[in-house]
Amino acid sequence: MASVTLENVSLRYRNGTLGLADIDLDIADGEFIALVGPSGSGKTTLLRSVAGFLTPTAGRILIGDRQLAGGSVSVPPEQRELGMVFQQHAVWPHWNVARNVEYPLRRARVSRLERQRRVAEALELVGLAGYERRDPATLSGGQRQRVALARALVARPRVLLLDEALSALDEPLRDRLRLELHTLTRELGLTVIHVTHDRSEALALADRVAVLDAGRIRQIAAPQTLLERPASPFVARFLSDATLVDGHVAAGRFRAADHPLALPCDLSLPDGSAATAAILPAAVRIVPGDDAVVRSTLFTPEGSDVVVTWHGMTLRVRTHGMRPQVGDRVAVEVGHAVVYPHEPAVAAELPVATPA
Amino acid sequence: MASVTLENVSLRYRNGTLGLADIDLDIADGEFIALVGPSGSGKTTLLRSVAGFLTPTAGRILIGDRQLAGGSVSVPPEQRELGMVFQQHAVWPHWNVARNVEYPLRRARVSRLERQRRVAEALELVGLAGYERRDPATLSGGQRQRVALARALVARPRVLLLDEALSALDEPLRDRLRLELHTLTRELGLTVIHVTHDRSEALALADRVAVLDAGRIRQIAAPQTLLERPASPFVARFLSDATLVDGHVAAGRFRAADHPLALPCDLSLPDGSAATAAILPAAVRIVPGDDAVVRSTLFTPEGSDVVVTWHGMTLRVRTHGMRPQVGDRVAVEVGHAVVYPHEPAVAAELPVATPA
Amino acid sequence: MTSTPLLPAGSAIRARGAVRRRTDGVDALVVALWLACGGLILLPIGALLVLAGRGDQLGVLLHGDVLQAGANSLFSATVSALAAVVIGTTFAVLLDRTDLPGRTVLRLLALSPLLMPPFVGAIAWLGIAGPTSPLNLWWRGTFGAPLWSIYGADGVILLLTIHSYPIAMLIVSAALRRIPTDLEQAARISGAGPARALTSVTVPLLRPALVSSFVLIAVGNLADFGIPSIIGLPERFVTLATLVYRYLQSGTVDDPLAVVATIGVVLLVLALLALVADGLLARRGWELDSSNAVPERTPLGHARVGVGAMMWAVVLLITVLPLLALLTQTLLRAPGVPLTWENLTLDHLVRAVTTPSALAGAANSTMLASLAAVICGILGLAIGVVVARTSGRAPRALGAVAMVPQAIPGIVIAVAWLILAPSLGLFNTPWLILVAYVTSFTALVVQAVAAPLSATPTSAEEAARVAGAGRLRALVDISARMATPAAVAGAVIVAVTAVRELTLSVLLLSPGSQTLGVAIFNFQQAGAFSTASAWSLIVALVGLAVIGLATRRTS
Amino acid sequence: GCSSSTSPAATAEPAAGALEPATITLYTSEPQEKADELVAAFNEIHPEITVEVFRAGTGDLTTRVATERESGGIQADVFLAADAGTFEGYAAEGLLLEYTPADVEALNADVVDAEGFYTGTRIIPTVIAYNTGIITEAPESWQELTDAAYADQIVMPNPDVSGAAAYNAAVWLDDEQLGEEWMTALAENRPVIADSNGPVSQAVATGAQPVGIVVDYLVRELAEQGSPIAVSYPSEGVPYVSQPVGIFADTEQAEAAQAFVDFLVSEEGQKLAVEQSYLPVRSDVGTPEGAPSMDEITILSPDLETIRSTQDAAVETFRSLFLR
Ligand SMILES: Nc1ncnc2c1ncn2[C@@H]1O[C@H](COP(=O)(O)OP(=O)(O)OP(=O)(O)O)[C@@H](O)[C@H]1O
Ligand SMILES: Nc1ncnc2c1ncn2[C@@H]1O[C@H](COP(=O)(O)OP(=O)(O)OP(=O)(O)O)[C@@H](O)[C@H]1O
Ligand SMILES: [Mg+2]
Ligand SMILES: [Mg+2]
Repeated sequence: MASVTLENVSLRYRNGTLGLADIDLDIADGEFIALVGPSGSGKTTLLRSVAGFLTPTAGRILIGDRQLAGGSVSVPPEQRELGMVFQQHAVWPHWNVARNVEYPLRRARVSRLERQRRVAEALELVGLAGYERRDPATLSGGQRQRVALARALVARPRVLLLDEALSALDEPLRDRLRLELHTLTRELGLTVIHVTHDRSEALALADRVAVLDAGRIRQIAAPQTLLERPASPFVARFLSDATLVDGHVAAGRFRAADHPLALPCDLSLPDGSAATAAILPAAVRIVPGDDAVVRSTLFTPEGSDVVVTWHGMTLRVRTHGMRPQVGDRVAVEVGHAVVYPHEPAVAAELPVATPA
Repeated sequence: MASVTLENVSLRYRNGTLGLADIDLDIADGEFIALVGPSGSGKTTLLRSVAGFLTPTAGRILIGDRQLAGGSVSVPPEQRELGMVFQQHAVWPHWNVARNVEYPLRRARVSRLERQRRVAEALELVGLAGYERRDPATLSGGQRQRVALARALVARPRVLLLDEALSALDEPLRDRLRLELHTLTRELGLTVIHVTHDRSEALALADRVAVLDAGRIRQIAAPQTLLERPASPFVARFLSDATLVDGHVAAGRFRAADHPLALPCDLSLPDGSAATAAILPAAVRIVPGDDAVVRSTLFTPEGSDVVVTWHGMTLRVRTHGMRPQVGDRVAVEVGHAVVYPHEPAVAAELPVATPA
Repeated sequence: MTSTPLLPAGSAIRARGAVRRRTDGVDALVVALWLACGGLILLPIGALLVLAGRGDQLGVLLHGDVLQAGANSLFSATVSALAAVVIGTTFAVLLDRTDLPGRTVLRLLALSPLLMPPFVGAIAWLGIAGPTSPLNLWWRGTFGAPLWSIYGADGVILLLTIHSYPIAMLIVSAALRRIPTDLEQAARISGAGPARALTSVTVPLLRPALVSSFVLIAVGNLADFGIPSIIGLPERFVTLATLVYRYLQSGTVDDPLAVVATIGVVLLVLALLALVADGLLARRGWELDSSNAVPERTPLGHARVGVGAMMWAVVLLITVLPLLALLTQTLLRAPGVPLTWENLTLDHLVRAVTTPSALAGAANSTMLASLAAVICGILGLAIGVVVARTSGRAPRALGAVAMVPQAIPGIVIAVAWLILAPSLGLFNTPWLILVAYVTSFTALVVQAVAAPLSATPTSAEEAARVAGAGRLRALVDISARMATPAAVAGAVIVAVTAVRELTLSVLLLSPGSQTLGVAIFNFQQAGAFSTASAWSLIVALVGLAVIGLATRRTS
Repeated sequence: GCSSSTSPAATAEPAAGALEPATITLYTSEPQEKADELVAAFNEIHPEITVEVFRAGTGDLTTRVATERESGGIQADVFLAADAGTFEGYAAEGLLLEYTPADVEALNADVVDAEGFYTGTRIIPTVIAYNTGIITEAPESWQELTDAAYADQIVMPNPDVSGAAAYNAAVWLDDEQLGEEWMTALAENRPVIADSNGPVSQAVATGAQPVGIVVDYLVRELAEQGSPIAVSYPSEGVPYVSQPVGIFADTEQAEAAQAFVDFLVSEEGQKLAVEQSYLPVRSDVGTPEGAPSMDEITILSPDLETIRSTQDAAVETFRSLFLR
């Protein structure tokens, strides 16, 4: 187990695509970090740089005190002492379970007896005790992923890397393995970097979540902080499905453009500056009235996930207890919103809910 | 649009596997039905029987008043006037978007002008207006799935069938498309049968959810009902991650075997009868104390998803607001549980949390 | 976000581990494979070019005979390849996508023409549709003229088709398995009947496979010698391959070797053009989602019995009938005697299996074919793995080089090796035939290996890297091991092809030795048809059994 | 070698004492079985000499010889194949060793090369074969074959491929009774052109074409097996080739090679040839069963020089007449 440090890491692919830009990341020993972000944001690139499959074009990567990449150094993956679990198919179909799990120990020239002991131990750990002789083809998807996990853990890696390790599984199974993964890594005190598309998975598992976009870390924080104080409209929208509204600041209040919406604003901006407000679904209440129409409602155990059209603005709302029906006419109360100085780039990338 | 009726439908595969057993299902015109169940429970078999790719070995299938299968009748898929979306989108890669969407109209010998009009209309509907000339290879996964949806809708099918239509998409996209699908089908008033692995998706979208297991419908009800009054330990466990506890009924109370747990029980069973209690995670409270240990906690926006070991019993708990840490010693209060007469079959199938 | 300071373009340091990666075992492997391919493939081709460059052969090439033969070759090769692709595709679709009765047996039978040496097939077919086949005799007796004689262009095309459609069937089958059934079912739901779903969705998606198999077959048929020589010559249908033979036989040209080499180079260029065209066309394929769904079989419904009966009839006609013809020729006491019980004898069969030279040939062929299978298997596996699993120009070029010999007629490869042999010390050793086999057949294994490997994700090796294996180690432990079954399948095909090979060994044999193909051909040339038939029958039946066992094991 | 050294036959050959043990390589177009018998019989007399046989069609043999010349020398010692023309060519290029076999006076003078580079070993006449099941009245002469009754009924080998056939073409063209006129008339009957003699005999035996122009020994062999086939020696005379044998000049085993050549034309060698159904090149060994005696057959023995010089043109004429 060890800490992982990325200093100023950039990576440009041969075709010119910028995979990572100026990444600074300190992962403490034993910490569980999740990387989320839209497709193409660089999550896999970051993970594979740590694993050693990609070499940064600038910056340094360290595990513990050992420099793995940077300058003229580039330690190949096989010498980095890592464990890694892939999204799919990474259990070798031509070997049985024990042979699969044993492989890292063979490479490390561990003796036969010791190998047997540790394979049994690792399989026990992932709940597959006694599966040594099984052919991977006879295992279910979840069992295979557990074999991959056992293989990643058996050689006591310094860091565990997970690239969408749970994404290929069906939901109930994913849910179960998520729990197991958490229990296991906490018990072993492992340092983990976990790449995922699934926002609730990232929030559920990680000590800190890093939100990537276009090769940069946009925010890295504990789950609670991310939800409550998103650092940018992008993060608010990506993580919490916030509705983004363009407008301007006037007399300490945010006023939406062409829309009755006005909100208190604690941002100290000169009057008249353009600003963007992020309205979190949980900060909106639906009350009786008739200036908005319910377009869609999805059932959740706690309430409903509702989309309303409100004076031409499409607003996402999360209710508690109350379950409006499609077509209902309602009124909308926005409790508060996070207001940011206007960022044209973000507005261009993600269609903001500008009132039509 | 039409109602769908399955009467006593059974299907046995050539190799002897029972795919469906005595399915009775009435789907009203315009209803949105979701099918969930463990892998291999027969969801796909049911959907494909309605589509016409499989012929039931017994029973009848009707859409509206027209019998599609049963007795000597077996209308082939192409004459059933259905729309269907597959997990892997199944957009034909050798044709552009317009040609893909237009295909059902060509088969129905719709005139060229009319076809153009309706293709444009369908693409508009799924938010891809102007994409007519695009090559599917240049589209993202979500866009392809929308093309598939447009293709399924363009010929105004009587029923829309979805087989894991959203499962292959990444989470944020899946979330968005889920909303769009709901809005769209509600606006068109379509009858929909939607197969999914994802329990929250089924609950979110459907008017009624059918829970399948081993080829049988175990319960079919509105989402709220399913969560509050699961018809069997299996349904409680499958849908709500309820912890199942074996025990017996004594003096109107349920007593767990080898465990201090005792609960009021409104089941009228003779004293001493074996029973199974399903403890829903939301019905458990964690309070200060020290007879249980927190094994794992997953963050959720509302609280935590916690696993505790309580006198040897592994119990899943959903907290609100409170966020215990792994290793905390706590006490557990079970508010209520749903108690069922003991079903040995279920106990054999799903490992019940019998106190160790 | 666009204002961040980035590395200057063209910075010395580049991504993707390109930074001063030390040369490792994989590089050594690539170098070793280049050496092997250089020696086994580029060397003989070079010898051929040198030989062809001697003197001015242009006049020869523009000679009327050559032009006519060239036209005949192109004609018979393209027409037969087209027909083979049509038949192969039809069979593949029927066998893979419908509930045809008796599919397993049918598939095996349908593959059997692959096992029969083309010249043996030609001999067998003479017994069926030759001018004196029972059918033609009866027809002549009744209507005064034979129904259809196999001699001539039509017969050549028919036999080339019969002997090459299994290749199309194999390639198309593999491609079919990669097309998700969802795509067809989406068409069904959209209102298309099964046949229309097939023609509007499945067949267009098969295009890359259809093009590849067409090119492969056309190139192979261009080089075939046995069929045009037995079936074509009697009706004066001369192709480039038989013309090569004639130039060698009759001293009508001054420098036959140079002329033959020149014709070989022409065929080589034709074949290279075809391969390039295939590369361009096939590259424009579609990326298909992998489908984990079990391919669905379309029930044929009421047509099942009819289609099944037709399919069985056709397959029996083109596979079992020739075997029966061989059997009759083997058992008949002498050619021309009527088919009655008294005229049946096992003498020829006994004589066939007791003739020492033929037995020695069989033993020799078995030895050479097994060695060739092992060497081609290992070399092809290594090349296939390197081509499919490493990036860079050197490995890709390696793959292309390995495929080239497929296009060169056996007799031309043989001439090239014969020229080289004395300087390599291989002259008059069986190893000369072995290296020629390796030159010709390695491509079969490369092909078998590369296709499935390129479909498996790279994470399989990356997992091994992370587990502590170096690049070469990961390649050996994971990719090579995973591709081994495919390589074994390829090696089995090499073995059954090599065991009855004729054109290479007929020139390369050392005195006192023999191969099976040559032995059969000699029997036939010496007028011992019954003995030739007996051996042909044995080869075909043993081949069928081997393939049957091999496919049973893998399925 | 397969015979043991104790063979009593070793003493039966007066001229030949035991030689230095040696290995010679024979390139031959004799059928494998016959070649094997030949070597076995030779080894009865000379067990100390091992003969390696490379058997292939004449064309393959000449290709192999050509390639070997390209790349460092002919590997064969003795060449027993093809026709006199090939040997004349080799002799002209200085590839052959001059050698006149021991018993030369006993041989048919026609088959012995005047310059002594090669010697014929069998008389292989080309004759008319016919299927006895279909043809009731055997054609007696070449001329008869031009009769319209034989249209589409004839099969013959291709002079492009078969050296013997090329020679025949030249002889027919040279013959004053036959000549180009006869050949043109024959071509009008559209004979099927098979690639070699083997398939011709087969076609006649099975009745594919009931009449064939083919070497005689194949017909006798089939008839012996029971096929409905018979030979007719045409009245105008039969052209023949002599399957010459020669020694390559490069040989390092001249003595052994010469012993082999001697054996081929010796009484023993020729008896074996007769057993193998060939007509012999000496008159003291009889003729094969079912064959007429030598003096009953009219043999066309044209001037070999003329034939050699016209052969290429003859093949060309044949091709233009028969191969369109
Ligand atoms: N081998 C490559 N060559 C060139 N560009 C690449 C390569 N791999 C990735 N990229 C580009 O680098 C960027 C980051 O890609 P990366 O795969 O890291 O994203 P990701 O966040 O993992 O996305 P996803 O969620 O889709 O897996 C993208 O723009 C991608 O197109
Ligand atoms: N073609 C087939 N032949 C034989 N048995 C089959 C076939 N297809 C499915 N089955 C079996 O029928 C049962 C129901 O399968 P089905 O595919 O309907 O389940 P499912 O609920 O869709 O599962 P999943 O969630 O894994 O998609 C399973 O036991 C399965 O193994
Ligand atoms: Mg990724
Ligand atoms: Mg399914």
